[in-house]
Amino acid sequence: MSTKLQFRSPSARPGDVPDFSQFHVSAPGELPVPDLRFDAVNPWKYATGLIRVLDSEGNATGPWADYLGDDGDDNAILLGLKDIMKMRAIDARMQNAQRQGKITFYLQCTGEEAIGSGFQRMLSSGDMNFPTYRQPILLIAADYPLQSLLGQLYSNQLDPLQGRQLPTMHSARDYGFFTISGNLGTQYVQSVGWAMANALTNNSKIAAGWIGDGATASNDFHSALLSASVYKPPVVLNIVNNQWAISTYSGIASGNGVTFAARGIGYGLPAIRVDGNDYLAVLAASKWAIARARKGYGPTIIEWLTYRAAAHSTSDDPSAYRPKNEADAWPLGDPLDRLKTHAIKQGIWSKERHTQAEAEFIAEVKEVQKEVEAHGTLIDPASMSPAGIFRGVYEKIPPHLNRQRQEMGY
Amino acid sequence: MSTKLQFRSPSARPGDVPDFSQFHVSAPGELPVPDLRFDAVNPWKYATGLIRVLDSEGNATGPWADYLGDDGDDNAILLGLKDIMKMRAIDARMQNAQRQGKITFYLQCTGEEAIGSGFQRMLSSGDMNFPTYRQPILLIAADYPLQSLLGQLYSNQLDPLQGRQLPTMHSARDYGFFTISGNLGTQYVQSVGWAMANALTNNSKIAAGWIGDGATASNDFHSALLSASVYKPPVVLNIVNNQWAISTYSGIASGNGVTFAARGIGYGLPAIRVDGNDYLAVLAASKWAIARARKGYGPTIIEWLTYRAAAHSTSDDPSAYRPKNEADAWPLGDPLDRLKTHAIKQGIWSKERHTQAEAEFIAEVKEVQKEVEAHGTLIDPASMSPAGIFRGVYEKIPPHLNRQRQEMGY
Amino acid sequence: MTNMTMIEAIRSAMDVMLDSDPGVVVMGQDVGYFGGVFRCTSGLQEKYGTPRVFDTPINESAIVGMAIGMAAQGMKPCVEMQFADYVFPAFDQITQEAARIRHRSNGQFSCPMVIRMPTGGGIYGGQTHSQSPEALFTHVAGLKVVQPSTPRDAKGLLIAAMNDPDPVIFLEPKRIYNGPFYGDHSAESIGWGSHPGGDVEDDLFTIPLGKADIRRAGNEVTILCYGTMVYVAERATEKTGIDAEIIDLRSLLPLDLDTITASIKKTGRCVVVHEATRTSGFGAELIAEIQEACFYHLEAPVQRVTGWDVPYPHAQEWDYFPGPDRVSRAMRRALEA
Amino acid sequence: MTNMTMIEAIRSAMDVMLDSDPGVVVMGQDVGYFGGVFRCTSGLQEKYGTPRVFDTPINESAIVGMAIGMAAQGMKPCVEMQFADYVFPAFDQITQEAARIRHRSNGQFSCPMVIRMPTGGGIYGGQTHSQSPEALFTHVAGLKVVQPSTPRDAKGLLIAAMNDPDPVIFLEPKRIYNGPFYGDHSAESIGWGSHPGGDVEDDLFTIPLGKADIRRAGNEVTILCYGTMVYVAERATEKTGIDAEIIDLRSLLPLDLDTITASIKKTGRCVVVHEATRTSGFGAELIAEIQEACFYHLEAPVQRVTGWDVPYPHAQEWDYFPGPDRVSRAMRRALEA
Ligand SMILES: Cc1ncc(C[n+]2csc(CCOP(=O)(O)OP(=O)(O)O)c2C)c(N)n1
Ligand SMILES: Cc1ncc(C[n+]2csc(CCOP(=O)(O)OP(=O)(O)O)c2C)c(N)n1
Ligand SMILES: [Mg+2]
Ligand SMILES: [Mg+2]
Repeated sequence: MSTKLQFRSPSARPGDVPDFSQFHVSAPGELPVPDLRFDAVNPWKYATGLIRVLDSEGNATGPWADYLGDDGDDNAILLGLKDIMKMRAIDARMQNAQRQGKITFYLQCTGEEAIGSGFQRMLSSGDMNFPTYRQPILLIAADYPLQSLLGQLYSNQLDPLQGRQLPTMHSARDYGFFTISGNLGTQYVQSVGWAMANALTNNSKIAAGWIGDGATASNDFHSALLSASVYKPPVVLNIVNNQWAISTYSGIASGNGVTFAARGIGYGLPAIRVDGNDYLAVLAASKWAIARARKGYGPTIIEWLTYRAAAHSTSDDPSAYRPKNEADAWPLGDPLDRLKTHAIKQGIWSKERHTQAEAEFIAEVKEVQKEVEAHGTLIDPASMSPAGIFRGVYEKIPPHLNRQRQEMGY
Repeated sequence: MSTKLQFRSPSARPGDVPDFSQFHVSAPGELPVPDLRFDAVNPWKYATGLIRVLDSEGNATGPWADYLGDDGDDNAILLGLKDIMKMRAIDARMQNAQRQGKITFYLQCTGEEAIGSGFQRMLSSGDMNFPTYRQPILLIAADYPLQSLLGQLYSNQLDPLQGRQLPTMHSARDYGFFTISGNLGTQYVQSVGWAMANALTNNSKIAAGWIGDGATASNDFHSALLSASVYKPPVVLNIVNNQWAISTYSGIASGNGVTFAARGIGYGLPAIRVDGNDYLAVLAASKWAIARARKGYGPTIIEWLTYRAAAHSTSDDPSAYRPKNEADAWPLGDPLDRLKTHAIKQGIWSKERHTQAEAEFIAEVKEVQKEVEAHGTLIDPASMSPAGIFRGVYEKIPPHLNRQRQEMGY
Repeated sequence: MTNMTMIEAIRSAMDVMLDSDPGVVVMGQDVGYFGGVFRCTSGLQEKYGTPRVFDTPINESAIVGMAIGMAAQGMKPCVEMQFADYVFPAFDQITQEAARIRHRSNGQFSCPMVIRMPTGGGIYGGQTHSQSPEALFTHVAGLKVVQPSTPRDAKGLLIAAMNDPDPVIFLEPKRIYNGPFYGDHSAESIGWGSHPGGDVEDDLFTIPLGKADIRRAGNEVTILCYGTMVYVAERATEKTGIDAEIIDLRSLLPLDLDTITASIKKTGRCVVVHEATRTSGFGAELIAEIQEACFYHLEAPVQRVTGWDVPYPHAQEWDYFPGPDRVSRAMRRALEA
Repeated sequence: MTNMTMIEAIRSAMDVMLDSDPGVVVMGQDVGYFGGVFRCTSGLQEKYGTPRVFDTPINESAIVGMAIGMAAQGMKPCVEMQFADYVFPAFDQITQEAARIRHRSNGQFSCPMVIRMPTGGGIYGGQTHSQSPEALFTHVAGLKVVQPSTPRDAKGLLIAAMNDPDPVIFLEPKRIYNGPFYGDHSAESIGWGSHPGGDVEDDLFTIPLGKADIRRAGNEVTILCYGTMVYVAERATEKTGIDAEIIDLRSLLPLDLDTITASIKKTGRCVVVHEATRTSGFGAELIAEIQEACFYHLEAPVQRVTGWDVPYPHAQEWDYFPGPDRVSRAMRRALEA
């Protein structure tokens, strides 16, 4: 018998019928809530199972629902609806603004909103996220001013980063949002270092790292898990598995690995796998992992199962590499639809209220967008001092940068 | 409750009593020989258990002994004794030569010899090892000429590498030994690429990567396991866990991970853990993993349990960081003693024959050493053309290197 | 002859090499089924099959590490870094391994591989899609470093690089992938159709590494540049009306010092232009060689026009970008002196 | 005042900083219980406890990545790379992250950290224990790059680096850890005891980054050097009897250009010396700045004495090492011209 390389490919390509038949969707309650120490539980079960709360009818059931308790009350549900709807309004308007040439670049997170929203709602002030560009909803759920958010997208005077970074590469220390790099993976291990500082200075704060399925392939993913395993700092390491990395399906990053969560096992790190489109499961799992970190039981790996319903970015056209209707076939559905159904069942929401809310959020974003655009767009840019680019490279401008500024003529 | 970092430390430091009480030594036969496809077996069991053949009395028993069959016959045993004894003679003489200032640097592999010897004996010609500096015995078991081996250590005209590399950083393509770098980890993923080329060109050869317990922390370790998991090339990825990385005990590299083999599980790679001081277990496990690769079933991770009985190198003094007699307390004993006991039990060896053989090997090495030293030592170096250093940087010497050679004045 | 964009020319180079040499494999992120985010490998997997052209995980270090193993056995991997900004995770494998395997093994093993990467800014890519790291690679003995400025050069140089016995860093100026760029982003973009450099032989041909190209003969000042900056220099020359000799280096390592010195001994003045940050950029190396080789011919200090020593800005990238005005000023300084 | 080796001085710097600033942590491979393979951190874990001084896994990228996270929150990590040759796995974290966090976050976060690494050869370390990567870091906006040449400078500069608000690459010339080295390996080694540079203040003091040190005033030629090469230059000056002004740069980025230009305007001649390979080495940057600032004062081409463009050889390291003879020849060339 001869040796042949394995070249992995997704279950469906353009023209094929979307196929998730290999994807096992467990019922809520299949996995009990383990003790925070996570001792004596079978790691394999949690790293390969799927934690869920909402059943197909939109009822909250099972041990994780019980564990969530009041943190999943009506108010929490409404906050979730608000975050997600607001995010979708922003995505819609900004995608459009980019198409109109008003901003250089944009990137939507459609279909993944429940994860960042629910996780952020369980954090405390002073905790720090190390997000990817796909998690702006962390800022929404932290009530970051829309004006700053849009200002950064428009790279004008309202941009807290003075146009230095790409749109969507936000930084908001006061809102627990670390400066995004753009280099994949690098910040995952930094979140571990930040958490180490939390423990060393005993400030009772925690850190959260974020990475995509594709970027789990990066060396920094290993660096982060290794460091977390060696020093056990208060960090939650989130893996957002949205099935795609630009045109590359998650199987190229997982290889023959069963799940991404399972990577944690080899490092002796508790790892759980969660339905990321189930807002209540997100709240419950986040509550558990954050409590573990806060109480000093150490790191947790969470693989969030979701689906990147939108294109990778405004530079991408997914129809070239996956079936058009694959999102509809995604077994875990849409997080907003599912939360909406649950809210209506709870009697705190209605179709009408929903439609009305959608309009309200679009209006709110439009409003802010108008203000922000008044300060400049790509078509009609705000003037910025050329010499400004020499600021902030170092705390004090060194002689050679001053010479260059003079040479520049400003 | 507050968050405290974990700072891992070994069970014993200088002055303490060596303590391996946490180390579970399974009996031969605890783990059956799985089908080469490794389907449907519990990966956890093999990644955390310990494959052994020789029992405490030196008898070969259990399923791995049966699987080994004739490959563990009298001749194989005598070859193992020969390799290890020859290696020890070389280590003794070269350690000494360094102390006498005849060579710049040396590094012993005492206590770990069974692994490289047994593994190499199961390879076929054309297979390629990507070794660490700790595996010169791969060359011994491949019958590499002693003159070339010592020539490299003496960096004189007999050095196949013309003195370009540190002693112990050998390169011997015709003997299946890839050029050693000195940067830890880097070559582990290269072995995967080499194996991919084997598969792509269908040449029925395989590759073997080598890495130490400490270097499993390197990013390249992850790169290698990931790549092996994605493309499934014919490669055996060896982890030599000799408990120490210079002064750093293996717990700093493992973190909370139970074993190093367990890292493979998250990548969906078959991973086994083997008594590396049990020559017959080495032969059997090597035979199995190499057959898997050769037959096209893909990569195998092997964690070899052993103990670095010698100092890290001639620059190191272990008494500063571990108990003096820790090696004697090591539960898996000494590979040569154990093989010797077995050979004597088999009636093919005796104490007298052993003592005589030791003397023969020392004599053989001394002999070659004399020839080699005639070509120059560090004290009395052989002259080499200064301009020689410009050769081999590129296939053809480019203009700027010719200019520099002229500037040099030769 | 076909008129091609630089993307098509690069694809064509890999195409003819895949076709003529079974040892060639093409690998990288999104390069397989999809054909690369810049489409440089579009259609190649379909034509040559997955084992020849395939997707890799997002791990630049693993990509280069695997390629080194393949190359050491005699294959000719041509790997893509999605952006030059993302080559740094592979920096160890490239500088400590690929560059040294031939030397440290005394020729038992070698590393015939090409690492392609889109480089340079001017596309509003911000600090992580705009960098020009060429100088870093030129400091590493054992590497070769190349950057084309036309589709024809891109194909000829890439084929030469893929056939080279040693590792080659192949930098692709993404700003001119689809047409020359003269430094004015408000001007409407033009394609390669009208440019002679867009006419490319259809089959296999090579342009030797280490040979510069005199893009414009002139007598008043020598401009040394490569990639996008060649067009910026051309525009500055038009603007100033100065009779400049514009030399496209094409190959930074090895460097065509003969062509450079011949020109400067003629003009006595020199302007060095690159988009990378200034300090320890490749311009410094050029100046060091020039002042040694042409000291007594230089009538004025060699002028450096480069990116400023700051991270590549997003909104203000045109304040960073070394455009025709800055080059013009430098040319005048070189002449005034 | 105590006479210290450079190792003791570096240890003393970390000691006083650990003592005076609770935010300081020291981490790296073998630096904890054992005290480092060069003993630079010996005794510090015992004195300050494991949470302040600890061992790390063998992953340079993880070490720097963790340190960045700590620094961003306001701690002051001082990390050790066991050898400069092993910094490359961390190159991405250093150049793309540490160097840019202040800028890209508009000051919301910063990265006050020091990355120490033994550099240079002359210890028969071969290609993986001898490299001098300083030039690579000087090309990166946002970093500072320092190299001391005496125990006193080592302590003063390291404390300044640890108190600096931005990331500093701190290169330690290992060949002179235990005493000055004048370039003749057959001469018996001397310690720091007899050298004024070995007398070091016991408590906290700083030497500002960005200031060069004129080690010898002279009028005939300016020698720019740093680290071990300072002593090679001194020996060459003795040998030739040429009245050289020897400038120890100490800080490469930021660079003390004023001191350099003042000297060259006086001498009119210059020799640049470094152990790193030549092409795109830091000597190139020095020459580029000099020829711009001192063009009309230069009477001869600036001479470059550097390591050759080859991997650092093991057996033949003295054929690679830029010794007093090569520097002497360059000084004469500079004067003859
Ligand atoms: C080190 C590095 N390599 C490559 C890229 C180019 N790149 C940007 S996004 C992306 C895909 C990331 O996929 P994933 O991690 O799954 O995140 P997602 O976009 O799905 O949220 C790639 C390859 C990068 N930004 N950084
Ligand atoms: C990238 C890199 N970092 C650090 C070193 C320095 N170093 C050389 S050997 C060693 C310990 C390696 O331990 P291990 O991997 O267990 O192998 P062993 O020496 O035990 O065989 C270290 C840290 C190196 N060679 N390369
Ligand atoms: Mg993804
Ligand atoms: Mg070890």
